Amino acid sequence: MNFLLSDEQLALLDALRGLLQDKCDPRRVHEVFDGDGSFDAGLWQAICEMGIPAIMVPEGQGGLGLKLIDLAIAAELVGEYAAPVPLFGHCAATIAVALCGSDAQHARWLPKLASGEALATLALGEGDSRWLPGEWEIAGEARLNGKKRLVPHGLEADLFIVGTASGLVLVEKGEGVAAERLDGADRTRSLDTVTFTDAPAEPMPGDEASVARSIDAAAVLLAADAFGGANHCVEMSVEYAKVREQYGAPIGSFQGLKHQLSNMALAVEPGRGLYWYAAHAWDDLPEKARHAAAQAKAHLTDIYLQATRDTVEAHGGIGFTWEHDTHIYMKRAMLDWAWLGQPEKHRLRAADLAGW
Amino acid sequence: MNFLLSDEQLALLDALRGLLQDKCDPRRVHEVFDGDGSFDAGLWQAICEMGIPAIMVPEGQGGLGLKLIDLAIAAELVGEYAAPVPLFGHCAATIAVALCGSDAQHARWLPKLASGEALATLALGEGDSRWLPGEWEIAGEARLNGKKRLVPHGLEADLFIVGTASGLVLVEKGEGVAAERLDGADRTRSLDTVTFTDAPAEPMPGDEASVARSIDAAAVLLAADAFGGANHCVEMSVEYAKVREQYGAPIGSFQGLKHQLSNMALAVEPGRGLYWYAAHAWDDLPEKARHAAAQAKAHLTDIYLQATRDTVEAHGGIGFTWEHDTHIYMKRAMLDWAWLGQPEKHRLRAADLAGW
Amino acid sequence: MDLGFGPEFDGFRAEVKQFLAENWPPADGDYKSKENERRFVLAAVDRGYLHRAVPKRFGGSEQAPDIARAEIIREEFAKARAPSGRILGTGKLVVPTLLEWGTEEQCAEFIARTLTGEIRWAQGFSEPNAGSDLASLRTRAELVGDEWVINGQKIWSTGADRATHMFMLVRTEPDAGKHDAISYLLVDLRQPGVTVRPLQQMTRLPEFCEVFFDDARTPAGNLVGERGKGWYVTRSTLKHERSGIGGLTWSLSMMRDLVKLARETQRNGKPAIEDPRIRSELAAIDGQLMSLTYSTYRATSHAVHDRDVGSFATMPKLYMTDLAQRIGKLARDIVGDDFVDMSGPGKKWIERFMISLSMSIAGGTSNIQRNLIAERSLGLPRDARGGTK
Amino acid sequence: MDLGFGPEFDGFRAEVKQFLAENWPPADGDYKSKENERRFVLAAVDRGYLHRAVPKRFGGSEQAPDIARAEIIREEFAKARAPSGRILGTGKLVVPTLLEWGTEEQCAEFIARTLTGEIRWAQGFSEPNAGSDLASLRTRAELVGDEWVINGQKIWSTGADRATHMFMLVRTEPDAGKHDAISYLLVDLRQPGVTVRPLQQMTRLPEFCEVFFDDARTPAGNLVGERGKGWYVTRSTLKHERSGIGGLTWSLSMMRDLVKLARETQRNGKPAIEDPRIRSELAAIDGQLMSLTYSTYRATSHAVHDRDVGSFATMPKLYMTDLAQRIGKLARDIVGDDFVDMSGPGKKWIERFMISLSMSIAGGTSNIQRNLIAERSLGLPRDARGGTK
Repeated sequence: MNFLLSDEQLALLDALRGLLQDKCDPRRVHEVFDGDGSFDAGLWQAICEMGIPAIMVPEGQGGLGLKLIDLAIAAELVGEYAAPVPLFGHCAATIAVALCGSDAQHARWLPKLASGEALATLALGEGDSRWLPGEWEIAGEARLNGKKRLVPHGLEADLFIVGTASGLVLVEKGEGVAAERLDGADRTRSLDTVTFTDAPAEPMPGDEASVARSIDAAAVLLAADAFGGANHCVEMSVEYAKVREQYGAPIGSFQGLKHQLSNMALAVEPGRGLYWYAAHAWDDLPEKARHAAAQAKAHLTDIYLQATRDTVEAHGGIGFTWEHDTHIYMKRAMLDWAWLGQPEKHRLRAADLAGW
Repeated sequence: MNFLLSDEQLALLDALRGLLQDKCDPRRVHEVFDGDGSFDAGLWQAICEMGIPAIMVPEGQGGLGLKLIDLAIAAELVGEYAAPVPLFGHCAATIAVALCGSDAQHARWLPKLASGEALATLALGEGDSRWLPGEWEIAGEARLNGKKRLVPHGLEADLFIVGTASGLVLVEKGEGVAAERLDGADRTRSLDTVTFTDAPAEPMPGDEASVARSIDAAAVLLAADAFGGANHCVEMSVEYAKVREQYGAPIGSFQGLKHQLSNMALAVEPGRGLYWYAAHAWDDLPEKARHAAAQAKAHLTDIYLQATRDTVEAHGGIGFTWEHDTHIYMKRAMLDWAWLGQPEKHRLRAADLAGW
Repeated sequence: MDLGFGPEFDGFRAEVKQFLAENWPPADGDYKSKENERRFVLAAVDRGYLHRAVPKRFGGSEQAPDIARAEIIREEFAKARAPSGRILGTGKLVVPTLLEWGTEEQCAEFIARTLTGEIRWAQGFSEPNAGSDLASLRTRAELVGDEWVINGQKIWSTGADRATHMFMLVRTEPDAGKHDAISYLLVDLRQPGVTVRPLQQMTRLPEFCEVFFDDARTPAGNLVGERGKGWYVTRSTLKHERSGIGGLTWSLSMMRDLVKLARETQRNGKPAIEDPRIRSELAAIDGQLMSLTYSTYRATSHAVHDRDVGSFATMPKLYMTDLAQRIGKLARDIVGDDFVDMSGPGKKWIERFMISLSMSIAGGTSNIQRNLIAERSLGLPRDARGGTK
Repeated sequence: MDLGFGPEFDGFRAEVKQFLAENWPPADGDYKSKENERRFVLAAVDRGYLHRAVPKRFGGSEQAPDIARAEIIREEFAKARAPSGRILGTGKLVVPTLLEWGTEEQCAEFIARTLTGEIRWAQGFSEPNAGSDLASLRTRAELVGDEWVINGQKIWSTGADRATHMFMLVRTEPDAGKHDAISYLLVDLRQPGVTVRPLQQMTRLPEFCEVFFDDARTPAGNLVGERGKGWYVTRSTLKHERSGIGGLTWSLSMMRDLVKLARETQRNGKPAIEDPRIRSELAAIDGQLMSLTYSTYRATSHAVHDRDVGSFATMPKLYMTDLAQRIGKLARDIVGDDFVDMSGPGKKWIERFMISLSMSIAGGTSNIQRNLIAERSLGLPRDARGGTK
């Protein structure tokens, strides 16, 4: 038993952290946040050049052939830096292509998705929080009609992996595809309502299990992002408590705040083991994977949103301003919380999967 | 608008507090708690002589003809002192006789219940938390058969007011009535399982509304007891924090504990207004009474149990011993919490009553 | 105990209704006209219905405290959607402070014009390095001739961009101990030495401001209370800031909105309010709100009858903060997917979810409130380092 | 990352199974015989399966750290319901403390007999006036000839009525500063100068004891670490007290019981586990428990590979306390009416509801734990008054 990162994994994290420190400091995140709602194309290109979207693409298709745990720890870092890039939607969609696509679909798309030449996204959500296989009502195989909600970067995407009543289908941007940008809370990861009108669609042959597995991977990636963000909120609050003085002493020396910060760290830090486990289970313990993914999504995204609330309190007035970083993390936490359905939904699902 | 106690009410409280200070100090409560499971007969007699059980009995029947608010503030004090007397069951049953009894039943019982010469109790609970009118399955009018759970002082009671499928009935102790004492957590208010076997029963003519109103009064009395106990727990914890020293200072000067004590007081104190209102609504605002009673029972008994938990933490090891007062309050809180159904049940009922 | 009003008040209620029938809506039907509002408020003051605690000579109606009548007025005015004479922003804190500490001249100069809305106030307590710790204020004022000359910076000054005046704390006695160094000044913001910079909130709404003072001036006579005793004057302002009634009305209206949201939102094909978890939490919040409501009634009755309010006195603000945060979270759970969409029906609730957090910061952070409860209501010893001040 | 064991461990697992098949249940079928248990444990130590961290010369099996093998042993022993060699009570804290600080003689004298259960330990840290504040200990020991003479009183000494020995903190240097005044002694409790008085818990179970020392004696050689340096020795004991594995097993078994309770209890005519509120809270607790489980695995892996465990190191105890309280409350909600009846099926859960509270007291209160997390893991400044020590 060996529950730690390998030297290769640590090296990957070092390289990605170096890149993010360089190109994604808080000033830059605020610039993009206050911008036109699109992502940071330069940063995204650099991340693609580093091979992050290639991590889970098979080696034969231009990828690195690595595991979900490798991608998840990268997603944690992206969450830590609140990086305004389409990593989540793109990688989740890429995994779906790899798992559910035909050979022809693999050959056509995976190399471009691995390199970042094409941008993919997942179009899952419908109406009354219908996010999961079996809940999708939108139908059509060769021609798709209907509307999907909260699609990450739908405006910019070249490829949509769409959940339908008969499974996943693949739709290219263009004819019959219209994306309308929401005024999303999280301006580091824009969302669109995407309307398909007789859009040409290709069914993907993946079976139910592969579709479910694609969704599980997305859940783990959200959990990883949530952990990264939440952990950063703890660190930010602790640092502030060390330097901010009131009544002649750092506010972190007052037991009231000190205990709040301890409680916050206590809520967040143990979540690391859970999301690692969920990624590892997805990679290597297939019979445990679904349950662990549901638990990781529910637990981590709940904790993240609470951590951002605690961060506002720990900072006082400054933490409530638009100029401060806190609200950016809170809004990312909102997305992680809501996307794929709220924690409650995944807890009830986890209970079913536990056989309770 | 006038939401305060009258001089008469304050005088009643003063007198009752004097009595309890005299005859019901913590040492005495522990003695009874560690005793044979019966109540403190001397104290009960003194409380009866003071006229507490007579408060809501009509003047024509040997009572004082006062209101539920008058009885509830007395119940608060009894809760504060954790007095080991059968006040709750007796008074709740007395109210049921007054509201639902026939003239003959009034004449026969009310004078004796007002003076304390006879002891009454309420037999409501059945099986799977069936406490309320409409939930009772036990049946029979002239002869009663079946089992009631968690009956306060069933062994000592002379008169049982029993909830049945066809309304309340009145059963005297004796033939066909067998009470078996539980090893109850709360040894200040013993509970029995009472089995009726062809027990002679007299139907009470009160209509559904009167039955419901009797139950509401019981709920308010539990809430008042809960407030008294919870408030005492706050005071006990605060006093301890002032005198107990660690690291060379009273522990109450450490912000960690200080804020816990503030949170505890903040949870408890505003409940006073709620239980007053519930009693007042029962007396004078009939259309609001049921909802307020359900809310008071749910809110106050939940808060009480939590307050006793916080009291253990505030006292450290000593608060976890049998010798300390805390556990007596915790066990009273358990009874207030469970009797008539747990808070959740009453919250859902309150939601129905609010027309949601 | 009597929460109803009883027949003795029926006549009064009829009078109020009659007054409203005659005065609102205005003759020309223009609800939104400021002039109509002004005229209505003056008439209501004249009848003793508004600004009841303020003496007549300062523009109030100088009525004896009577919570029953006050409540009837509130109810009937609300039913008629008539102007309530409410002072916007932090001005409502100035009036009782001036009544307690101000000179006759100060009251005369400022109160009436505050009631009519001619003067709009901003609060100038916090500074970048002095949040809850007022002892470390750096903004200073020097008496030069018959004017105070002010230099420094204030922050978190709600609505200062729309205000005409500021009540502020400044360091006037550089050499004095911390309780004797600060004074309470009234300052006209409409002068060259004052620069106001709005700070955007996380909700995107502008609300807070920074205010910079660079040789700004105010007459010597605008000092409230004694020189160096601003500390004590402030305590009365803070007391009013923490008092509950306004917040209660706000909490009740949040709750009504929340119930409406739960009724109207579909969850798994049914109204969310039928989901037992939502339903039970809604009732739990209602139980907390009822506790606040009737404890506020109780406190008001006690205050009016000169009885000790007890430990509840320090609690409304923190209780309401908890309540607002609980409401915010339940609304989030009901709103669900829309909780990321500022263009959708969830927008209002996303904002409230965030605003509920600002409550734990504004007017003394929640930790300061906890110290206050511990020290003032529970009598726990002061912290060796700081405390509530 | 590899949480599975992989084929390279299949052989080891087969070996363990084989050993168990041969040794447990015992030949005479008497599971409960102490002698059978003793013999089994000795055989298991001999094979390297139990007491793996303890050197052979002190009765252990002296194996290199290997969490995979340790886990396989734990799993297979549990399946076979074989004795785990677990040291009862607080004795498990003494062994690592002696290994770190004890002399060769002390280890030889005490460890092996502790492993066999011949010596049973009680902890003697707290005193009536010194709970978390060990600096104010009053129990003193004087070196008279070649013996320490001990006078004073200890409290909250779990199981002292069943113990043979106590490891305790005593004041030996009355004039030294607070970090140099206390020594760590091992004392045989079976002597006339020692009186043990059990204190009943609120659960009615005896568990805590008071222990009075009246000229009690222990050989000079029973001083662990340097004279006056008991403080530092204690820190290592406390570290072991707070470490997670034992608690994790306990938490997992509580959770299994809770799920069973929720399945078997009827609520409104259906199993409680089908009530969405119960079901969702059960899953939330499970999420917390999974976090604890895999963070404990992670910490163990890191420790074994000499990597920094990070901030989780200080957290297991408080996390488990929260978890136990959450479990206690949910169990209460499921148990419902039976939550007042110590003669009914709720008894076990009423006791656990209460015991979950004692967790926030035992081994350093939760507030001390919070200080510990804040100062050691987060690097926040020490409190001016006290702190974790």
